[in-house]
Amino acid sequence: MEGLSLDLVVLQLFTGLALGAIYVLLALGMSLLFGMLTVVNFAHGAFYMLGAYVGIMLLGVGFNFWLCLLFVPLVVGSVGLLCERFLIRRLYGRGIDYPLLLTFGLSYIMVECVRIVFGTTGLQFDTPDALVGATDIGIGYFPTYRLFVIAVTFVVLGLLWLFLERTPYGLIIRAGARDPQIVRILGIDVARVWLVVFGIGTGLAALAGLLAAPLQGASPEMGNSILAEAFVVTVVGGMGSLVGAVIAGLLVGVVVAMTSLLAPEMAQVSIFALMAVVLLIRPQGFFGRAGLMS
Amino acid sequence: MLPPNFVATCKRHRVVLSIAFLIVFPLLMPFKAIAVNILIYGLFALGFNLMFGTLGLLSFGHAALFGAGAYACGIAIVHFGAPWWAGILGGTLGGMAIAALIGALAIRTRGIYFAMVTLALSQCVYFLAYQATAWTGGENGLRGVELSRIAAFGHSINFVDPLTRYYVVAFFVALALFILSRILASPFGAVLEAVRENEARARACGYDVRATRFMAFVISGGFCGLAGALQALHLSIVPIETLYYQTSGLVVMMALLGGMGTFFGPFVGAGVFLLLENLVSLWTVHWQLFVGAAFVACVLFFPRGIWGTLLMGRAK
Amino acid sequence: MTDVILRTEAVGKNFGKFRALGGVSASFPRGALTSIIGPNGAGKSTYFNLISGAFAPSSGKIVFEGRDITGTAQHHYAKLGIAKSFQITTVFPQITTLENVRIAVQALVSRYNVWRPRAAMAELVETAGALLNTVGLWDRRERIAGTLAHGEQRALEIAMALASRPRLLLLDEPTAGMSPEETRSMMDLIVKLAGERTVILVEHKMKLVMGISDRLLVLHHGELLAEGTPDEIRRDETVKRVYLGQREH
Amino acid sequence: MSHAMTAQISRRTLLAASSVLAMPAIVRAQDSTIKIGFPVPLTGPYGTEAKDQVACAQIAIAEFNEAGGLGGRKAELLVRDDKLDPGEAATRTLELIENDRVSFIAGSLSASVQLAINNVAKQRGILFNSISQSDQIVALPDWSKTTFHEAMTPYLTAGAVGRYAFKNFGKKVVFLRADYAYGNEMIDGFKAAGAPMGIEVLADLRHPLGTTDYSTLLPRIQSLKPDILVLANFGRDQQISIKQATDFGLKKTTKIVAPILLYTSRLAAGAQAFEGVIGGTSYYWGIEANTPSAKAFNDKYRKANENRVPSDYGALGYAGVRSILAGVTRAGSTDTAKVVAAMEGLKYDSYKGAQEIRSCDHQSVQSVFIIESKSKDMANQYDVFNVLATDAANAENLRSCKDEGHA
Repeated sequence: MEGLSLDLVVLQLFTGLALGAIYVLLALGMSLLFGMLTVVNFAHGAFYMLGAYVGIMLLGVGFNFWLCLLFVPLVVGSVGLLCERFLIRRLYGRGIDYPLLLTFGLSYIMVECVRIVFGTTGLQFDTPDALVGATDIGIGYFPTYRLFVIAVTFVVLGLLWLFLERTPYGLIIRAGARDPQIVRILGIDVARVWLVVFGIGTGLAALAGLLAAPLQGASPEMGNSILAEAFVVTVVGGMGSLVGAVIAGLLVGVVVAMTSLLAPEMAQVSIFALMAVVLLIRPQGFFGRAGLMS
Repeated sequence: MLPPNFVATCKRHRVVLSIAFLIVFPLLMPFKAIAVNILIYGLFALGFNLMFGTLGLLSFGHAALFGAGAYACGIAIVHFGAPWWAGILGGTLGGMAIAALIGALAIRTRGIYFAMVTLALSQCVYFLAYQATAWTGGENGLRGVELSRIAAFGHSINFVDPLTRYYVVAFFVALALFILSRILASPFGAVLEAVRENEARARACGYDVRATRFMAFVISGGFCGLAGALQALHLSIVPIETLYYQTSGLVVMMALLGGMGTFFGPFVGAGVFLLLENLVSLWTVHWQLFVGAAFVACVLFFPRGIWGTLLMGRAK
Repeated sequence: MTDVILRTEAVGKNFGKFRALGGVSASFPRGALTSIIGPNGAGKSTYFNLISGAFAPSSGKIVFEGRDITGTAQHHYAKLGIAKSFQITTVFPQITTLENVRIAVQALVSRYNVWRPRAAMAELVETAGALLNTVGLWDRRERIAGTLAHGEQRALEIAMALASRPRLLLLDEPTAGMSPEETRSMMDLIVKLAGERTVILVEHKMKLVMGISDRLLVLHHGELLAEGTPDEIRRDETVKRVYLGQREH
Repeated sequence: MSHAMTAQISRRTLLAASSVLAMPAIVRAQDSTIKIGFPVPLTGPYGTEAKDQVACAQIAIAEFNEAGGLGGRKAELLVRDDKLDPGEAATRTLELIENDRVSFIAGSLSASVQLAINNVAKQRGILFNSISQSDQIVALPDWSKTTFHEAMTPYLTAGAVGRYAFKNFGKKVVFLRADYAYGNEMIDGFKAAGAPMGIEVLADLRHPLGTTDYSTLLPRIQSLKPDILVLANFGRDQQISIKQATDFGLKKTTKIVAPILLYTSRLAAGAQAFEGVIGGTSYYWGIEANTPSAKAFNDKYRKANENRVPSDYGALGYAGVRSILAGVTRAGSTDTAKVVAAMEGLKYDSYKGAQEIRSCDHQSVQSVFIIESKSKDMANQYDVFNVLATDAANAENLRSCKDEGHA
């Protein structure tokens, strides 16, 4: 192969991790929503896209990128809260089909609204000045911004871990993700927990979108293709499992990176082939509960 | 919603009414090609509904079955010069063959995982077709599925004429409807109900649940394959998008919109979806906004789907 | 030696590290009504699920009419001549009572016929009707099964189990959750059925089965504690200590 | 908005209304109107380009009508949204032919869509003038007597850009192509142009269509140290890959070359991203300085569109419709066979200098402009490219009709 070396393979691993970091953030939210609310969120890609555009909007009114990192998840998470409160809440207990159809419709609406406001062409999103360029990571230069994406993801994972392990809400959410019945039995105000979960899930998707925007710009369709990939990651990790989402996200990122190095034309199919193989060997994914939703 | 005696009358004469409807339908539509599309997508949704509505298994890989039918028919005609009927037969069998392949692997998973395995396998089919440019035309799609005249019953029929094309397609759709109603009324149809209702009991009764599911998936593949073949003949091309996962999503939405588990629901869903898209896109480029809003409204206010809601209204 | 219809040879079951059932060896004579009893957690249900084929055993083997049927898929049991009712009521809830039984009867005749109209198979409806008569549900035939009373659903389940004309009928706590009247008519039904075929019954409430059983098997902590006629069991000191004593003071 | 457009929209609204009432949609315009169907992707990622194509096509219609039409018969444009989907395009084409009874069709933006439209149109003997790039549409078996191709072919574009780039920037080349017909045809064109010049292909890499992350490929390209990186991709793929190549610092050592630089992409992406990138185009408004027909076309566009300037893809919409109407005028008839005969060998200068429709494959022989993205000295907001060279119209630069399978 032309230009292939060990250093390149290691660099590619890092690239895979950066790619995987975005998947992880998306899949975490998706897995939370599925585990807690049994909502298969077809609008997850749209929330991701919204994250990028809200970032552009906030930059436009004078925010800097660092503030965006904080405010974009808050703004989009609030949109998520509204959707849960006024639309999705009415569908709980009606099986997975209805939220699925509703969020599918919702994604159409969100994408079209963004087209109306921001146009169809897609917009550029400049890398923040402090993160432009490449950093020597020992085996070669690697774009600083991508290292930053990996770092942010790990920080978010840490915060999420603290939240889930150290706060009463977290305890309820963890219990609920394992067995939604328990939360109901314990007589907790489930409605509020669900609301919070929806906010966190969509906020994470928005953060992923914001982080991806300097890499690829923003376009109304950016959520469509990544939605399928996020599904793959969630399912491979095991739906409802947060650890699974993290491991599968990074794994899928690395697999895609490696196939695009060795057999680029297979890069797109590799992700689905991986999912098919995993599910045929272990039908519930890495960490999923067997028989879930069956 | 509908007076009960009217419904009862309709039910008694539903074969006659269906045929009458198929005859006048193209005259009610804005143009013939969309009437044909509605029939084809309705048939596709019907095949999908056999898994989802009748058996309770949500497949996200039905694009592969539909696309396999379209490509099998197209390739038979373009590369082998097959006659039109062989194309249709080939498409049906092609749909069944891919269904057998995907089914053999996927049928052991359940629920949401079944949806995801079928999605993954159908995406694999998509990428294979994408790469096999010599046979499928790759990204450009397969062109040249040109059928100008078809010979049947000693007559040569002008397939280019829009109304004639509609009636040819309608004939096959009616045939498929007849076959499906036979299947649903057959002993196997009872087994499908049993498996959906209570898997453990069905097994204890002596039914092989996996084999039943597999067979239903293959039959579903036959209907979807037929729909694909008809689409190839209707459009004279097979777009690669036919195999893409969004086509699977589309058929799920159509079935849900119409009312899953109802016999005519899939057709109603396909019709409403395509008409809505067509009409709204005539006066605004932001048609997706309205289609999306219609979905949300449907879920909130007509959770049984349009046809399902109409049927419920009469049951009250 | 009496004719043995079913025999288990040291069957055991592990769930992960937990040993739910040690090696249980027992024989069930043809034509008899045998009850399996034991306190909660004794392994009754596990044993039932092993002999009814719901789980494959971790060790040992199961012999039916001289044939090793260990590991046979569940859906083959009906054809072998074994039928069962579940501990949790298991019918087809959205279908009529008659159609429930008809589907069960159909399993013997036609599984994959996609063309013949169901309606044309009148003999199946007849058989189903007869079975409903047997369990006393004939006048409920047009009701949707899910709307039947609990006791009626259990009876329906037994009618469905009988549809395969089993030589061996396995019943898992058939009176669970029933009112006293329902329990009484269910016990009457079981006695009636036991007159024509072999019945194995798992029951939690020992008193219920003492009067009707030909033989009893007592399980405790996943082991076979004792077996014998009701009288023998009543006299058995070990059984008294771990089971009767426990329940009746 | 021009008069014809408004008239058409009201007719469409009527059509929509009548269908809502489930009435038979027998709304026939006067038979004397010359109807031209125009399917373009109004929704989706190329909506901006498509809308500009409609605006430009309306200019061609207006010109024709103002000049008296065909003995008083006016032309009318029937715009349809093909949604960038070949299946939808085929359906819409059927609608245009069977329901609206159009005489001609122009339009399409993507390769697969134009082949779909062509397939439906040729089966029904309707003349189709494609305004999207493809090598296959002018070759057998896709081509037919009624198939015309107004746009450049990838072979022509890539050849022109290649000849310029290999001469000026070096011979060590890495190709990165989107793995579909457009990318493959472009690379074939570059290779054909480069072979006689002795280029050295260091790597020929592929990426899937719609890739959003090129970071997996870029380190490898960097390590090869090429003189030229050819990006044979389009639209968003192109935008993202150029952006990420810049992030990886590739521009320091390597010239980035793309077969087509889209005016609309460049406007949307901004100067920074495209800085110093070389590419080709079928049209750039700036050629008006020394091309009178371009000046005339731009002025008409400015007048109708608030002083903006037409985009490259938009201009193709104008040319596509105009060539058909020129054929109609020349034939003095709307009869397909007569118009085909009139268009074969047609010499015209409608907006970019001299062009000719090659008789054997109905390909428009035309010039290619080599442009470079500007980042300074811009005269106004539309001044985004420098025209470095013009690859003059020459049939020699096209694939020969024999290679395309024509007898």
